[in-house]
Amino acid sequence: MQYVMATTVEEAVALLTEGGVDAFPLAGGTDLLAQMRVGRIKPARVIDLKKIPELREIVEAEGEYQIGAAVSGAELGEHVGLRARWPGVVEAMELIGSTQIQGRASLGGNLCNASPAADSVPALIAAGAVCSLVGPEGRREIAVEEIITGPGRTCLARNEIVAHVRLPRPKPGSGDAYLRLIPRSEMDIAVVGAGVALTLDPDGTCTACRVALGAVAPTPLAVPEAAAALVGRRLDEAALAELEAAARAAARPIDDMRGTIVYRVRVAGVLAKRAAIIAAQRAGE
Amino acid sequence: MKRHITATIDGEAREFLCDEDQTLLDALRDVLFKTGTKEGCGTGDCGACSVTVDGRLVCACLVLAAEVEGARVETVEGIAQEGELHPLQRRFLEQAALQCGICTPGFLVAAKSLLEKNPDPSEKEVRFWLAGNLCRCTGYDKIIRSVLDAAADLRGESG
Amino acid sequence: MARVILPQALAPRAGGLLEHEVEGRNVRALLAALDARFPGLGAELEGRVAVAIDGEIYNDPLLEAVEPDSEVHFLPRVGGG
Amino acid sequence: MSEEKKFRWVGTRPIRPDGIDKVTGRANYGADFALPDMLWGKVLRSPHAHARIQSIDLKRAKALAGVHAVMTAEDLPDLFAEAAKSNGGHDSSNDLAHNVMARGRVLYHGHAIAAVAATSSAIASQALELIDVEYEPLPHVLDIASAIASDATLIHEDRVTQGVEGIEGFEGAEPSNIANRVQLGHGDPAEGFDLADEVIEREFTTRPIHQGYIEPHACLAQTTPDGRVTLWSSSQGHFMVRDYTAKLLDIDLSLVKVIPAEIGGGFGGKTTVYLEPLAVVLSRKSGRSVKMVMSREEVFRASGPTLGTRIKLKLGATREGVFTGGEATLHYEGGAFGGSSVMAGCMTIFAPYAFPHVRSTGYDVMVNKPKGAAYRAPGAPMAAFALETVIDEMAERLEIDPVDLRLRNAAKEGTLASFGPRYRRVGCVETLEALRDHPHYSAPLGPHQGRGIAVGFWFNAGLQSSAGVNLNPDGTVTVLSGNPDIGGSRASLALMTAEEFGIEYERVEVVIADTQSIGFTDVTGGSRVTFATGMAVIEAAADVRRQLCERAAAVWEVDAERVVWEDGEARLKGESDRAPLTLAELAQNAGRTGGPISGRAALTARGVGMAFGAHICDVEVDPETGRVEVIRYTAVQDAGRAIHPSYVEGQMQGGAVQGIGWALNEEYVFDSDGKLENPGFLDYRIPVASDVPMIDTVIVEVPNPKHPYGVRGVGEVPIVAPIPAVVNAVYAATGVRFRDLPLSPPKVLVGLDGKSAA
Repeated sequence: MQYVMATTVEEAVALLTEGGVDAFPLAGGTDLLAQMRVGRIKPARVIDLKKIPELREIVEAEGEYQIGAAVSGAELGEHVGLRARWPGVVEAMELIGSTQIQGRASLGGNLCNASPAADSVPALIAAGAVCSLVGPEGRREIAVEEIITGPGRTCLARNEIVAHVRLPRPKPGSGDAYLRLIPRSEMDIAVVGAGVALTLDPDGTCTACRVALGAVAPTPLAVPEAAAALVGRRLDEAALAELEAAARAAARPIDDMRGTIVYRVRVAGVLAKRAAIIAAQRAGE
Repeated sequence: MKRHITATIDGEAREFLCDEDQTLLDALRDVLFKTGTKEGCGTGDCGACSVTVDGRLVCACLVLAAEVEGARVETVEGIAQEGELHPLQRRFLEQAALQCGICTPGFLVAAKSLLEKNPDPSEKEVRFWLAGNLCRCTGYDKIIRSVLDAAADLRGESG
Repeated sequence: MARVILPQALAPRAGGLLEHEVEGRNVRALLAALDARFPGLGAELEGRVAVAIDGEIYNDPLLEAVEPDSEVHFLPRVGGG
Repeated sequence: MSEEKKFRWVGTRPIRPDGIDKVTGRANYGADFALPDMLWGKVLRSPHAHARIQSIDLKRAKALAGVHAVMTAEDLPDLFAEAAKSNGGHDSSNDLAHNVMARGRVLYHGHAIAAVAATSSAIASQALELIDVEYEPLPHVLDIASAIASDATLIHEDRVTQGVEGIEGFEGAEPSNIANRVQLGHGDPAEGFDLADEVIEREFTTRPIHQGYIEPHACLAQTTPDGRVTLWSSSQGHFMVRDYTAKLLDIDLSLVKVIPAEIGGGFGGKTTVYLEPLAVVLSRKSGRSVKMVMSREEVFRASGPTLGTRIKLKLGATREGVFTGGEATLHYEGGAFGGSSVMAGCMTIFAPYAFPHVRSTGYDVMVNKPKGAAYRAPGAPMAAFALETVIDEMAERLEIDPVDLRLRNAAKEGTLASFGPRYRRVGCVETLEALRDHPHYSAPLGPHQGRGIAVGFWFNAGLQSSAGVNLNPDGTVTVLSGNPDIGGSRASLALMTAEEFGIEYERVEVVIADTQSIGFTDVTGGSRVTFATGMAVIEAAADVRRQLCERAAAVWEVDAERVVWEDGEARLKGESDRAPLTLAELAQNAGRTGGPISGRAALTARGVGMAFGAHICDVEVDPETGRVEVIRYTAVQDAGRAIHPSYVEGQMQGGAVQGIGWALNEEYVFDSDGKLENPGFLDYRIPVASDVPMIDTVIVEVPNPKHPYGVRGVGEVPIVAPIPAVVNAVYAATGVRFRDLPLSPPKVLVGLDGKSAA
């Protein structure tokens, strides 16, 4: 195997193009190296993206955040501004793995690993994040919910990389939250995840809402029906019950060793409701 | 083809040759014979191979040796300075926070990294920071107490 | 005579009875006496079991002393983890 | 032993002798050894749960540059041929041989089938992929029900159930997947149930789980052309490694030297060999030394585990809460070769209580899963899960406090134990009383919270131990032990030595000696090291003390009987003006008074002290997700005498958390092809630091009258009570009784739904 470092996105794309199907980008490496270790992936070349400045920066402009794809969870968590503005996104990223994993795991990696259970993705979908992709043809922008197309599959071309993820400037009165269910308190893959971002007007009426679920479908899911249950209403019991029901209705999980269909459907509703309550509290702060 | 790496490891300038797909953990253990850093899983799930790279706590099994070119790597072997045990090491011994001891290097590195960031952590903060370090012997009780006590030592608050 | 109590699984090999009065100064002698009474039983016991003599468990018994009024239980051998 | 004995060192908490090495990274564990000519060995493992091996073609692997040796079962002596005549090829060493390398058939997914040695670990891995194996897949059996069905596929076609001779229903037994049947008890349970006012009968199931030690199996083998073998190995007993390796390879024991590495956890799982015989064969074939280290995946697939169980239990009691009868039928999976811990399950299931009528019947069931290995109090936690949750139910039905109900029936001196003999002095009552009096037992609880208690029992293996005590010229003492130190036993042995001599603890060094430097010593297991090897050390120290008194007598030119050893010095009885001779003085002059002074002891330890623990667990259950969180935990245990209380507490805390993991989340998940789906720490969920609270401990000391210091075994008891304590707590929090482990969130939510539906 060959290890190469790229210093610009263009160089990374060229190295990927040249390397063909056995070339893999390396950001945090927490998925790639683990999979190499158990023999699931045997790269001929890995291209280290961490020396590319754009991929390592968090840039704020007029309330909008641009997060480099190779920024680690720990770096994200240490960013005071981002934490204040998008606590749900930050907490989702921080839930991935241990402190040690946080030292390496990247937002772009979590996204491109394309697990249905990726913790950061429902939070990013709820936040309305947009990804900037770079390939041989240049750049394109794409909504985060379009990236993952199936378990382990993305819409990226083989030689395309995510350069950064952009979070819009939240409207006043906004808040977001992400919750997941795992059997232990740490270190597990989400059995179900739910991200909610919403905006409340001063009297507590929800004026905008996005809801996304993880681990209940082949890809993380945006659930507009669940969001619709809250928009135009105060978050009373009836509205939350409708949100919960809509989240359940949207869930179409599988049975596996981490959870059952019945369980995931139930808990998708519970977590969506609980995340909405937390997001609403944050919106009011 | 081997790759030539220069790095500062436990405060010492080191040069070594590694395979390009070799992990930092394998290079430390098999090339540099620094076997204080342990392997429990090889996939980042147990924390036995915890080290810091440029001050950031990581699992050495999930870092390529090639990535540490020019970096500062700290392992358990560099915690005691000039024969003087770190308060964490002392507290681990006094409190019997190790039984078999295989997880101890990882716990010490991870706990040291916590206390550098947060000198006065709560029990809950210690538990969550160390959640990636598995211990099968102690039930964690004495480890957590040792970390809290060492934190107090470092703050100069112990009697 | 010592009172010897066999494991339930071996009762069929000993006339269907669990308890036996057996003469012998030590475990080896008890085994020999049992074997004489029920051919093969002594060997079977020696190969598989521990004994408790008056409540004291011995995992590798052979020459342990047995008193005339002792209660001797043959039981499975347990090691541990 | 006398209760009044005052100790200077026993019961104190000094730093362990090997501590500094273990906090600085200097201690060498199994994988930390290397030799200049070393090759890396790796094992090819079966992708099938059950298959006939039609052919193994090693040509391509051998041809790979860097590969120096390749092996299969053909390279091991065929131990089967002889035993096959008597017992279908089954005795424990044949099973072990077949387990370390499959012969003819593979019996579980992960079963070793070939091994290679190459100049790097990467080349060895590559070589494994070049080994061509043709398999003929065979039907497999994966659970107790299908294994014991009348039309079950036989894992061993020639194997007849042991222990059924003359038993009704087993006449002329045909071969089956039941390797063994055992039965224990006294009285007639039917009669006992007739005497009862309440009878409860329930069935329980548990899944395969793993010991989960953090250090994977590892060894390094060096061989010489004249047949000598040196092994560096991490295990619970280097004599065990020597004996099994020699047996499997047909080598004289004297030619095998095993050097004990520090061991990174075992819990029973390192009381057997997997890699060592293979490393020796590869070393012989290559003429180089060979290092082998299991991956974590291999550890889960091919080592350990302890397997699944099904227990049916019936308990009868009077209105006043006196147990009248108990009956249990236990089926334990033993993996592909049998050998489960069902016997110990039968022996322990009713052990904490007095029963006039009691019987337990056990079946050791073979399934196409890895060969089971011991796991801390083997067989007992599952049994306690059954009994202690039924007792909880009985207490509720009888409206008696669960501690009171247990106290009314608790085993005491003279109680006829369900496993046979009458108890000598035991601390079951004292342990339960300490639990009842602990503030935790009566502390208030919040919403969705519940509290459970349970009792656990385990034996204490005696077995064989050797010890050496060498007096150094400067008055320091070197103790030699043959037991790997898995959790602080160097400290407990040093404490007892310091106590015996009346010298400073720091003057004692404990060395774990290799198989050629100390007499035979059984494994570090069965809670035996501080107890049994401690006895040997005490005896060896007494030997040295006797010699010291003789030397002093010689110096003073008096009869040896007139010299006594007190407070670290020889004193002449009745003559206070004669200056005593200190250990250091006698040691310094040893050469001139008769030569070096050293003592030895080798013994089969007698007087094992059985022990009881009682645990209190508080949980909080999320009613919407079924997630259970342990919020408070207290473990009480009779240690007989705690030599180093911190390490006794450590055993209690560690055992409690292992039991919590077993109760809540740990399980092997097999797919329908018998492939383990979760062979890693990601999805085999052992408790992490943030899962558990502090584990409060109370050490009760009811001294073992048969041990010089009163020691009882402490290592295993702590894992017995947690499962029922957790499950009873979940009942208290939710009103649902769970009888199938683990209590993972989906299962708990289903249980909660069942309650609301009913």
